[in-house]
Amino acid sequence: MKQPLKSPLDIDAIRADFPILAQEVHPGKPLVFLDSAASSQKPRQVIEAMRRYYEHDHANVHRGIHVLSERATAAYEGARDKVQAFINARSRREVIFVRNTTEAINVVAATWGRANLRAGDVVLLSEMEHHSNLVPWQLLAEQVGVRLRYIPVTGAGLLDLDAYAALLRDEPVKLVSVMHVSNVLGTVNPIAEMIRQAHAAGALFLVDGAQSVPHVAVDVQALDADFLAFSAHKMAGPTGIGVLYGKRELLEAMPPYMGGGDMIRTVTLEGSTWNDLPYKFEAGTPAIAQAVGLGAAVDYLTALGMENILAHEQDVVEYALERLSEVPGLTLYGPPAEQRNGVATFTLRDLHAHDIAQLLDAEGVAVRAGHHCAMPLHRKLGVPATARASFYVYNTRAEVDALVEAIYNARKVFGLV
Amino acid sequence: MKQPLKSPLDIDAIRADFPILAQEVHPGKPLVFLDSAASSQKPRQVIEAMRRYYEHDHANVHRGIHVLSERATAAYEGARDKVQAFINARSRREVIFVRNTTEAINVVAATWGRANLRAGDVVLLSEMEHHSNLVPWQLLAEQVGVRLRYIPVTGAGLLDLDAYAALLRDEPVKLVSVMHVSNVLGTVNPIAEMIRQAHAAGALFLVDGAQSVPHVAVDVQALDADFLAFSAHKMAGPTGIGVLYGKRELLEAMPPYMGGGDMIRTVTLEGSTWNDLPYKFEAGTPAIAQAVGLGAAVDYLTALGMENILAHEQDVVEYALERLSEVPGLTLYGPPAEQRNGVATFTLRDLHAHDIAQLLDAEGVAVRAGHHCAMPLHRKLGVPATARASFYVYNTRAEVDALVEAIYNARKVFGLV
Amino acid sequence: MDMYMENIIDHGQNPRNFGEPLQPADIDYEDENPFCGDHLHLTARLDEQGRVAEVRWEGHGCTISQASASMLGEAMLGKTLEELRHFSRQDVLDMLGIQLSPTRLKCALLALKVLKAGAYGLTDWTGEEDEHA
Amino acid sequence: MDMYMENIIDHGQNPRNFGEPLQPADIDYEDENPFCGDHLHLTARLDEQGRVAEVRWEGHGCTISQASASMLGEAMLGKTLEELRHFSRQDVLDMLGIQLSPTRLKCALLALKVLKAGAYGLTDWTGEEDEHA
Ligand SMILES: Cc1ncc(COP(=O)(O)O)c(C=O)c1O
Ligand SMILES: Cc1ncc(COP(=O)(O)O)c(C=O)c1O
Repeated sequence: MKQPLKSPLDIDAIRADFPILAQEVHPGKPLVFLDSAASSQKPRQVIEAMRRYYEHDHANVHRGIHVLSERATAAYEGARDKVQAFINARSRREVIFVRNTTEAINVVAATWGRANLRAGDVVLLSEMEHHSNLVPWQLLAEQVGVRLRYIPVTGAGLLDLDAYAALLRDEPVKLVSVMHVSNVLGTVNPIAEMIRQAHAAGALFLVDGAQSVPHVAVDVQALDADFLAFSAHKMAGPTGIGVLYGKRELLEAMPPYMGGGDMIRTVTLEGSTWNDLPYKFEAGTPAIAQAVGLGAAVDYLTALGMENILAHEQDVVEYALERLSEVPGLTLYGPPAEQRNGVATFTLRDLHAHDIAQLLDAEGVAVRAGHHCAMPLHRKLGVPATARASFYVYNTRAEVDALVEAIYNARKVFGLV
Repeated sequence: MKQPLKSPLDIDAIRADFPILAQEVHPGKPLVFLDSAASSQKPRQVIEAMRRYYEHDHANVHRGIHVLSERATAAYEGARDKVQAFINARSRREVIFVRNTTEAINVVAATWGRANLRAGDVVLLSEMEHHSNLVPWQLLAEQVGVRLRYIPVTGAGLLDLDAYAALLRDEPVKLVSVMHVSNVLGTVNPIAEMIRQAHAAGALFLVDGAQSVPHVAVDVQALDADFLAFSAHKMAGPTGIGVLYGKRELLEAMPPYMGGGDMIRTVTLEGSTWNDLPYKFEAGTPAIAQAVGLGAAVDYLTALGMENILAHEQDVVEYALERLSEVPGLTLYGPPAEQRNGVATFTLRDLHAHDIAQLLDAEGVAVRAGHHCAMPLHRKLGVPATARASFYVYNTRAEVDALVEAIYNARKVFGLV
Repeated sequence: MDMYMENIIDHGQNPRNFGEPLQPADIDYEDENPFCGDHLHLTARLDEQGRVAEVRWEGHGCTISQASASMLGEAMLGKTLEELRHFSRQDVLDMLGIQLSPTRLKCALLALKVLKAGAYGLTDWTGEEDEHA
Repeated sequence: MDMYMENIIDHGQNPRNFGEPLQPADIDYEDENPFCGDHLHLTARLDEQGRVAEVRWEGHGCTISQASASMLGEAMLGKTLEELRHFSRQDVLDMLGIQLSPTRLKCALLALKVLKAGAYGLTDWTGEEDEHA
């Protein structure tokens, strides 16, 4: 068994920042929360920032002249600056607030897609994608006749890069839209290299960063990503807000998504003109308090240091893979620890994943079970459902031990001893 | 001067529920917040409900088996039940959570509209509409060739109902989309009667309830509304969530809006099928905490009683109209108090509305100035911008006095004495 | 853990009337729980008195959904169509004999939902209305 | 209230060089502030030495935006195109002589934005980047 990394993070202090962690979910069963890939918990710094906003500064943004509206606007736009710095966007105008990763991808499909893609054009996805990066393109395929191609997943849980190169070579691909980190396999895809190849082939690249932005430093300029989508609720931030990053030239040339207040420049009964970026894509009253919360989450993660977060998580995940692989009858999915991040997904003999999750819950251990919004990947894996333990900066090796113990208990209930 | 109504509401106690109100925005200038039509303030009951949710119950909804996910799902879906009861929808499946009124209208335009409207079909709007109920239809007109017609606004600030009848008669109207209450004029449109006429003419009716649902009891079954759109942030709830109500048969027949997690039934690489209502229209991780906040806001308003809220606001607005009409050089827009709700919009000689708002702010009085997202209406009124004082249940006659005093002061600064 | 009582695990691991769908069948319907992916295909044949003579179902899902299908399938035998239509959510819960959270209730009720749809037309069954997804 | 100092009100109420656009003009651009609807149309003619000989602007907006246009218009007279391009946001704020919140800054800078676009091409001016809407 490996020794814990010497992490500069004080995990006990970090855990104390997350009020939800200190509870028993059943009598005598303290919460062991291993479901952060679905949605992370929030530190009090984030919860407090939103409370403070509502108690001191709230008003509608942008059009108000009074003090509260000035403060609300500064808070909302200040959050945009923080996100810009966090992902190293060139301009704050490239940061568009949306509801979640799903909306970010839908915006690109519906606006860039409809404006730039014609029947027969190819959009390249992968077999490991989340439904949120499949269905928007399927809708577009139906509406526009775009053809979807899929980068295969190898038996080792990696993208087949030879097939990727061939797909880029064989057909005129207009856009590649692929996840940075898999929410099921944990696979860290070599996104920088893939972007380079896509650009060389004349294709744009959308990075689904839902599972990477919370865990590793993502630099859109270094990656040269054309679009990046992510959700605040998976990165210690609130529900109800996410980000679409896009290169300015691309966003400028795209038609708007929704119509309404704030996104217009002028409106007459005969027609309208659009506001500048990012407002062109932010119709109606935005999620102001949630932007404030996201800004606070960015501050929180930045203060911890993304490298430190990653190092700590890697340690816990490695330990989890090690311990889980000892459990008789347990099958682990995905690549080895070096090529993965954040999650450990498994099945136990022919037990249904829901039964596993239910029995773990009885021991206070929260994992997710099901298809994790990746039905096609599960079809490929040959199982309808898997159980997934996922980790964030507040998780510990001791919690991995609790997980493993609970799994042994589940085996017993089902007579697998 | 009229005497205050004997209101069953204890406004001092209500004000104490809103932490933001107890502050000085400039030294010696207590906040007089008269900008609730843009976005209302939130009682601590709402702020606390969200804090409690994050500190005790948060996890992603719907697919989780562990206790936190069960609790989060119950909280999220419980909020849907509350909204269902609040607007008296027949089924909880008719309540779809969106970001705001703007998104609700865009969803109808993009899904119902694209599925049911053909080039040449008529959508009937009005000249007093908010941009959020204009631009989505203009986008649709461009994409589909739908023709937009506008119910004129009379000099008295009312919809021209004779013209409405004629428009319904002369052309085959497929949909009427009109605001219940005007955010500029305060006009309460006779929406029940208008819906009856639209249905008789074979048209569906979308009610923009952004300014009515926060202030008056809206019963979708009594109105027989086909669609209703509103925002939580204007009704004591959080930013980042709103509601689209639609009749079940209509929603069932509509194609989905966005693609992604939660809205699907099955996904394969070849195509997908859709989940049941309301989930078909809720792609991706929803605004869970915000739904909880909206539920708490509904509880709060219900406990006060919508009739009581309306009665109190009517009293304050009537008083405001009375006092404002005494100010020399002040022009009031909109119908008499009996036909209006919630707002008092005005200009002062040829002073620009922004200057008025700025000078009022210096006295602690927060009003909004501009076109209030209703440029076409302002063109009709013949002014580029107006100043608007808007009222909610926490406002008082004393605050009206402060407003009027601040207006006299503004007159002085500009030498209008 | 109460949810996994012996009889539930037994029905889950040894489902009764499990196998290839009957063809032809008087009742034939399949559906899934969209949130978890559990799938159920239920078929049944009636005898000349209009009573269920044979039941056959297949599907995949958690122990709760499989055990419910197994138990409900057994209970269907000998019943008339009219009697099948009167099966209630409480009947299913009574067969299982356990308490269920709203999410797991969906698992337990999938079999009933499929039965109702097959025997009645789903839209007439409003039992789903009062639960949360 | 400091924002409404006498000279600002004076320029706002008696705007200099206000009127019908010059035609033809060497500089001719119009724009608005999308959030508040303030509108400005600025035209100017250069003399043979390439210096601004005549300025004419019209528009509507708050006192701040009108006073800024009036003051900036005065300051333009006699300047070369190159000098116009060097006008900065600080120059405008100095002319006004007041502190402004981010929202009102937009009002003050509309005239400068229009001038830059007319004299230079808007996209080359990144001064807008560092302020909030
Ligand atoms: C009548 C009306 N409709 C629509 C809206 C748009 O609401 P939101 O900005 O919350 O989408 C508003 C609010 O500004 C409004 O007053
Ligand atoms: C890889 C990936 N993409 C997209 C999503 C969708 O995120 P959201 O539900 O926040 O839109 C998720 C989260 O479930 C994810 O893991």
